[in-house]
Amino acid sequence: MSDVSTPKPSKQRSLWSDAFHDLRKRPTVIVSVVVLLVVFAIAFFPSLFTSVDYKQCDIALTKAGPVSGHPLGFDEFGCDLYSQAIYGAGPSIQLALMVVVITLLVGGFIGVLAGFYGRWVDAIFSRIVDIFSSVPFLLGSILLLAMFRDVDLPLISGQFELIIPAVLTLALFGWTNTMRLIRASVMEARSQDYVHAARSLGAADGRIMFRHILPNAMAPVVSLIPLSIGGLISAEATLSFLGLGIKPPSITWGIMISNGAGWFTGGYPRLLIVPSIFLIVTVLAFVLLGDAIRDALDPKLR
Amino acid sequence: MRTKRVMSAIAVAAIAGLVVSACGSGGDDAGSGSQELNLGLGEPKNLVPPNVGESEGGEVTRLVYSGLYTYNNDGSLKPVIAEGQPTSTDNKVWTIKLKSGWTFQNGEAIDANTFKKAWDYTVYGPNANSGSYFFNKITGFADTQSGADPDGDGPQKGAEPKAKELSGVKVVDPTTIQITLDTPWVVFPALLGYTAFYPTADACRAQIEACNEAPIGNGPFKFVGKWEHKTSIKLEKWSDYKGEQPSYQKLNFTIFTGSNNSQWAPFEAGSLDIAAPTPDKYESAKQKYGDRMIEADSPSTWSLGFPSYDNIYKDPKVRQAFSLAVDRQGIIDAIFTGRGKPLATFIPTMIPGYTEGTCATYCKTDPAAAKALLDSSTWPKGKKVELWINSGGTGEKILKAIGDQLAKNLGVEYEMKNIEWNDFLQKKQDHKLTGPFFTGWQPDYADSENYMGPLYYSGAKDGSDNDFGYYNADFQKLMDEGNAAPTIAEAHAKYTAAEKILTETLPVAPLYTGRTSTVIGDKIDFKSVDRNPILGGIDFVKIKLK
Amino acid sequence: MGRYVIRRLLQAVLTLSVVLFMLHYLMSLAIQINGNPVRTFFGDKPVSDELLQATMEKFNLDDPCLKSVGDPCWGMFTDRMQQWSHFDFGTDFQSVKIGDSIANAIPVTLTIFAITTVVWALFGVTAGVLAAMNRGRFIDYLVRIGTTFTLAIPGFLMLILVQNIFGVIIGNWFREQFGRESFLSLIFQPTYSAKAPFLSLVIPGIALGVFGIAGITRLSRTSMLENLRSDFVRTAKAKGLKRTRVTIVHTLRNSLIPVVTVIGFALGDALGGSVVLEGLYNIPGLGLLAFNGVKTNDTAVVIAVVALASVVFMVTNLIVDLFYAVLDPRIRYE
Amino acid sequence: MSDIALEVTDLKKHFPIKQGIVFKSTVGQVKAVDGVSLQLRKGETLGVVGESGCGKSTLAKMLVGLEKPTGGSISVRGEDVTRLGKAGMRRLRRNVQMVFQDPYTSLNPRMTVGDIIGEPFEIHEDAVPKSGRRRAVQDLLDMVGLNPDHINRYPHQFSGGQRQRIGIARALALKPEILICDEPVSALDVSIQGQVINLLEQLQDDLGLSYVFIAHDLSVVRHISDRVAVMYLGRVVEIGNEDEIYDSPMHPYTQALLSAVPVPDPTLRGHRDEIILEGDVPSPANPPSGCRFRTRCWKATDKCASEEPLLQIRQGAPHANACHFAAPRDVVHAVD
Amino acid sequence: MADVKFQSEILPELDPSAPLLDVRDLQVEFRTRDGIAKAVNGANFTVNRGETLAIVGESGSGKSVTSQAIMGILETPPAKIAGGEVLFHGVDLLTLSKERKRRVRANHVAMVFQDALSALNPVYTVGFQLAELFRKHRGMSKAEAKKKSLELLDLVKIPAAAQRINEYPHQFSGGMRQRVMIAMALALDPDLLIADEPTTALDVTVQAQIMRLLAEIQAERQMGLILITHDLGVVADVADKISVMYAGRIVEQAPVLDLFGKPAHPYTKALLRSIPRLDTKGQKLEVIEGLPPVLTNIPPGCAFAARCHYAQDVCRTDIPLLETVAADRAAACHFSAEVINGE
Repeated sequence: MSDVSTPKPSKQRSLWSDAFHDLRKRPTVIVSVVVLLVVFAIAFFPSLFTSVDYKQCDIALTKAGPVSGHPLGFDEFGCDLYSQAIYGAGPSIQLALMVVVITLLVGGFIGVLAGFYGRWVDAIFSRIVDIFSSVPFLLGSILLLAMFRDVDLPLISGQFELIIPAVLTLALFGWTNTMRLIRASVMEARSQDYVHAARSLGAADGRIMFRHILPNAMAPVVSLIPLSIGGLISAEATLSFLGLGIKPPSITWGIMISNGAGWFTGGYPRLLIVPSIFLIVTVLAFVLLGDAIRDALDPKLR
Repeated sequence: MRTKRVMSAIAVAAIAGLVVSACGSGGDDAGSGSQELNLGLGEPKNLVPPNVGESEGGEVTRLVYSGLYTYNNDGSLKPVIAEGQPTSTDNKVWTIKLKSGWTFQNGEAIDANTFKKAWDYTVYGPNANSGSYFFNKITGFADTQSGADPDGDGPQKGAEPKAKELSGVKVVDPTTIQITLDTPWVVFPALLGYTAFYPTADACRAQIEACNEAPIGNGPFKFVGKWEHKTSIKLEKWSDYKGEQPSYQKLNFTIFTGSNNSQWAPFEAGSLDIAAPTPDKYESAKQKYGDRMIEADSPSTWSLGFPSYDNIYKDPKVRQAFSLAVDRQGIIDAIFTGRGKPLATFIPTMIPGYTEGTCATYCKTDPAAAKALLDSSTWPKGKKVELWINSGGTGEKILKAIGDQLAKNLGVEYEMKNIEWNDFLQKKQDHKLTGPFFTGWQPDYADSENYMGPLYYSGAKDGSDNDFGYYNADFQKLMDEGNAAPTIAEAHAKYTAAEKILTETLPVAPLYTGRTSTVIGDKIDFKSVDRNPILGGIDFVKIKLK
Repeated sequence: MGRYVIRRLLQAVLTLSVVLFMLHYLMSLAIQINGNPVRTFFGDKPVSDELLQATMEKFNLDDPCLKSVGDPCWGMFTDRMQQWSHFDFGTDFQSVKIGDSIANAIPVTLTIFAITTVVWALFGVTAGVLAAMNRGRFIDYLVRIGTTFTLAIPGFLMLILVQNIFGVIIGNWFREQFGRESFLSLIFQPTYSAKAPFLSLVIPGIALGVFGIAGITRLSRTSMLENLRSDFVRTAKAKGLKRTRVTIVHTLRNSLIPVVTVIGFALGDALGGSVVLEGLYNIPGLGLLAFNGVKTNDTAVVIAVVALASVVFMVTNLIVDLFYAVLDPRIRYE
Repeated sequence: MSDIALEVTDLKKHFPIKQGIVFKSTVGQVKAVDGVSLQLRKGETLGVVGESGCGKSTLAKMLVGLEKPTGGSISVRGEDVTRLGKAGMRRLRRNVQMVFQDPYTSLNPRMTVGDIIGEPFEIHEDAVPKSGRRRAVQDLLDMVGLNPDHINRYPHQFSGGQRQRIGIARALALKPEILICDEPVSALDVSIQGQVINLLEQLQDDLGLSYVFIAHDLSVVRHISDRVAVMYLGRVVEIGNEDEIYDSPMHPYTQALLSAVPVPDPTLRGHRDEIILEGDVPSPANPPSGCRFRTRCWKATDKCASEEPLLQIRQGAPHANACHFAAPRDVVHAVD
Repeated sequence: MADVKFQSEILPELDPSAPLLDVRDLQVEFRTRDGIAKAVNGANFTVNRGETLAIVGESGSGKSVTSQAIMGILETPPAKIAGGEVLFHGVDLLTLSKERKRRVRANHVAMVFQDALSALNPVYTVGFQLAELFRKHRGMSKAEAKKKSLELLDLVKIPAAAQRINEYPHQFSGGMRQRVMIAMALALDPDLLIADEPTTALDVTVQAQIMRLLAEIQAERQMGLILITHDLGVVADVADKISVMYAGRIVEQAPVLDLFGKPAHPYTKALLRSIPRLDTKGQKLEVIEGLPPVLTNIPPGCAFAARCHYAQDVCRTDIPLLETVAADRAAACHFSAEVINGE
């Protein structure tokens, strides 16, 4: 609006580096990044944080309070609550990251195609999106997982076998959001002059889509990544809570909450509170980071 | 031909339900002083006696219908419509005398013919009644069943049943029924208290579906309105009832279908009069309501089943080692806050035929012995144990606890295989479970035979017709002898000998019997509460409101 | 506009048919892979083949296609659609008419949604507007912190906490203090109570509302901020209009346009959330119906409820779009 | 005809208006460009002026192949490029390049200046060998008056005028003969406009380029053009040499247009022939019959409604116009 | 200067003999991410009744901010009026209470914005937005207000006004929308009209229509008109006097003929030479090299020094003040005498 609000060109920094500079200064960002670094470290190198094997449970110690070496005491099965909480981070985080990557790739690719070509390509994909979005996400996930999570998938084994069904389900219902977002920003970017310029130079569709449109259409999605990781961690916990996620003896925060929920008013609030705090703090950190990135990338929303 | 019987527990509800609430939940109405008893209930599957197969339906059916007999607290038969105990000279032909003057709530009279018609209806193959197998030892049962379907599920149908009536049931006169069995069986009367033998009115069978929604009973209570599915069932006192009348007017069941057992919270909120605390609420409940809590062992048993058909688990040493590795009391303490009893037998205490300590050798915790046994067995080192369970419910927790202990005491890794109930049943039946599985048994009738014959007896020598792939010739022989014994006492002696064989060979590792703790709301006269250990529930008819 | 509605409805019918078929296919596949759910009726009991067969026939699950994995079971699908065209939705495994179950469940779920929508509209929008009006001040920070926390606490965890804290701890205290029939005791219930169907839904409804409120609040705020900066608000100020009029007439109405659309979508999410909510609170609504249907593989119920959910979702969105046109005269649907 | 760089004959672009519930059918046409014929000689600048909606931008897009014409032909060096497939388009693109209006949106903000200017080389790999590309880009930067060391900077690090220079450098990368400049200076501040105009003129001199210069600012067009075409509702209504058009416009629309342009000279106030047109430009979806300008023309008669005036050289005029009643009228200079 | 409103219930203290608008040393700052931007850095000018003042400048020169500061519609924050007075007939508008400031708007001072499409509320009919003024300021009934609105639309020559009054802004063409804007500004018969780039978004033929309309109405009502534009051609056509702004300062102020004839500031001079003219054939354009300074970091001394041919060392250290250089005209240049006298 006002003349001055357009900063003078020569001093302007790039969108990303500007955002980065902006982010560096915020205390919430610093705190959440530190939290997330710790959480990621926990998720990928849990053994750094506890020497106790989370699978080593002694039923005789059920719900026992903290003792030396077991700072948070024991859960219902006599497993060390602290090491359970530490090892519970991995599957949730890995799942969230995998789902985000898949939805970004699939949703992004389809979104670019639909937004770029418009017409029937768009019509078809938009109908497909309609189909997915008209089945409530949680209901759909429950439906799929309840029916198929026990089905042995070929070619996948080990740790991933546990999370793959949930990953696929969440991705199946998650890509539509990314697709819609990307599609909208591609449609916006498509009519920009720099796209016309590339086209008038004779650039092929692929080049225009992936070199010109996609990088510019990513901004709104990028700020959503932390938010959706947070959301996926919640979603995974919800599924675990409903008994549809990862199976014991593997552990996730959702399973811990599910097991602990009943004890909250039953004399052992610790069993619910501990995993809840881990979960909430992690999601909170993602949410705060996502908010900050969005603010930094789109200052007018501040 | 499979000889296995009942397990009335159905899916999720059963595993959670038995342990947690068994049959009884109630509470008192909000102090309005009204003559109402408010109870919670899971959604029943069916309310027509021939087709009632699970505890929820049984609970309602027992209130709305009355049969020939019910059970005393010691498991013996208590005549209701019948006059005295069934009599037989050869344990093959049984005679039952009836009281006269009983009617259905629609006025239809009840006599020997009523029972015959009801039973004929029950067993007739095309009617697909789940209670029909109770009759399978009665002469002529096979003729009432449809022939095999020539093309499986294809369009062709199996042959029509040869007979519409059960030839083994005879109406001698309006107050006398005579039942003939294929072979002598001294335990047979124990079946007669079961809901499958309850009578149904002609009007009910004529419109069986309507009767399911609004039963025409003959019991102490009658339906008010219809069965409001998944919402409520409302009963009121039937004042023309010939038996023991309730002292209050109305009994309301609120039906709970939630994903967790949510009856405790409403009990605390005062909308239910009787409820069982969920395990996690048990300790606080005990503190708060200790003097109004009824704790009792339930007749259902829970075990870790072994796939004896599997090469790895064929070796009894493996099974023995696993059994010795499990700390039964620990599990009970942790998961049921102590409400349960470790099983050191195959038969629970309150069941006729129980003998103490039959499984003292292997039904205990002895990690050192377990490890030694496993090491000396054919167990392949490094093998991961797959533990199978149907998903949902408390069973998953128990199995995890078992897994934890196998890991701790035997040093084996384990993996949970939680699968859908239908898949689990199918795989179990098809011998496709590749590791130990959680299995429970709720008796159909109060006799030790019921805990063994239906489960481990095998017609085929490889055990392929029971879930465990278990076959033991000595066991088979002893069971046969027990069935043919002339007196109950002799039969039980044989059964106990058979049980001893099971405790050595362990087709399953007995784990525990459930223990219910039921809290009685303060609007109920606590002294009037009578809990029947055989039926596993509180006699609601006897309850008196303050 | 009429043309647009017709086109949208046609699209909706197409989408719905695909959704229905996908559901049907998934459910069939589940049976093909996991085994016939009818088997579970008998638990561990031995079932004679004829009994099983008779039961499967009773529930229309006897089609041989259910034995070959991957078979789309076209016949079953067309049969079901034919039934549906006569408004016959079949029966569930309890032989209850699904139409009746749904009819019973709808008012309950609608009550929850009504409470939820009121929460969104009343608290979400108001908070967003207030935050925007007081940008950078205390109330703005309060609202932003509040929304951040509601975003960070997973819905199911919030429901558990609400149930335990409000329903049990606080509720018990009220019951001790004021008696069980008191108004507060009825509101602070840990589960649905058929005796106080509306009152006992208030807290769950609010809890479900808290679920999605962050989005609504934040959107109201940004949309309000955007419009406050817009040229036409500047014009309105230049016209010497009072601040309240500038805010309400010239900013709020424009700002509500995107919020309305989001409420449409959010209701779709809430339907998912109601699955957890209704399970926890034992509320006999659509979510519980669907959840139990899924758990027991009750194909007919699942397809009917999810189809209903899709229809509601699509119709809601159509109405929202039309309402959008009413709110924003620039939108003209061809 | 060898001095013709670009020839456009009866070029048309009609955008269909579609309607329908399931299957859409065309119910009308927006005739954005409706029969335009132009010639661009080598080394000259052809100005195209008109108000918004007259079709000048669509024309520009067709000239560089961004829109496919509905009818007519575009020939470059005597070759009709609209009939050619991909190869033809590639050739067209080597020869005809575009400078865009908005220097803020026409440069990809995520690419460095080097990448932007070098992109043509990546697309047309035979233009410059890989090893020479960086050098070539730096030469281009130098040519448009930017510091060649800024090759790794991003567009936002430059001012509007500098960005427009980047856009010009990109357009020149493939050494085209023809530049289509679509409002190249209208987004710039007045003090910057001159810099860019001077650059374009200098490049024309140095490289022998031909320009199609599209603008709504008639003063700028006069300044830079050798010949000028005036467009109204998808048609050219008058075309001629710069001084012919400005000093003795024949078509009433041209006259009105010129008279409306304010001249930065207060001494002329009240001394110019002012024509104020009534009403708005009609919709191109439903243009008036006959002469399209007749609805706003003070000279219009029935003939104008029934008979479409062709663009031709008429009596009393040295250049082509499309008016039945063409007559010269000097609206630019002071008339006392 | 006929028809002066000597009484105003809103501003009873106004002094009819004082100039219509007298802006003194107006300073406006903006809080930005890069620091404080001095958008207006001491603006001084007066406008009398019936007079047209043009404020000319490039983007970022502070001309729009000045107009919004006068109207009192700056977003504060981020903007802040750091100093100065805006005297309307001697009453400082900046010190009035919020409520009185509000009532001054539209009643005494009105504004026409550049982009009518975004300046009109898209969700209300044109009639509603017009009538609102009468209903809220004059307390008229709906019917009365509608009647007055129709009259206004007729006044700004909107054909078929009776039908179009119920249409929405997006259904109008650009020119018609701008007429609606003007009608809205004129509704309450203000004494001063500020037109901020009123024709920039329009085609030339439409621009001519609008400028003529504005001129007619101004002449008829004897309003003061502040015309904000970057287009020197438009200025030459309608302005009585001109203020040239550069980097937040007024660098030159002069009657229109003087300014075009003999500019007193190098910037004005360069600007005039850098624009192509319709009536002359092209020779090479003179250009102003370099860029305007960044407002958050204005160099010491004269802001134009870096681009100025006349610049000496003094220009880089001392800020030239706006000083009278001849009758009725002022310039802010250390060398204005040299500039005004040619090369």
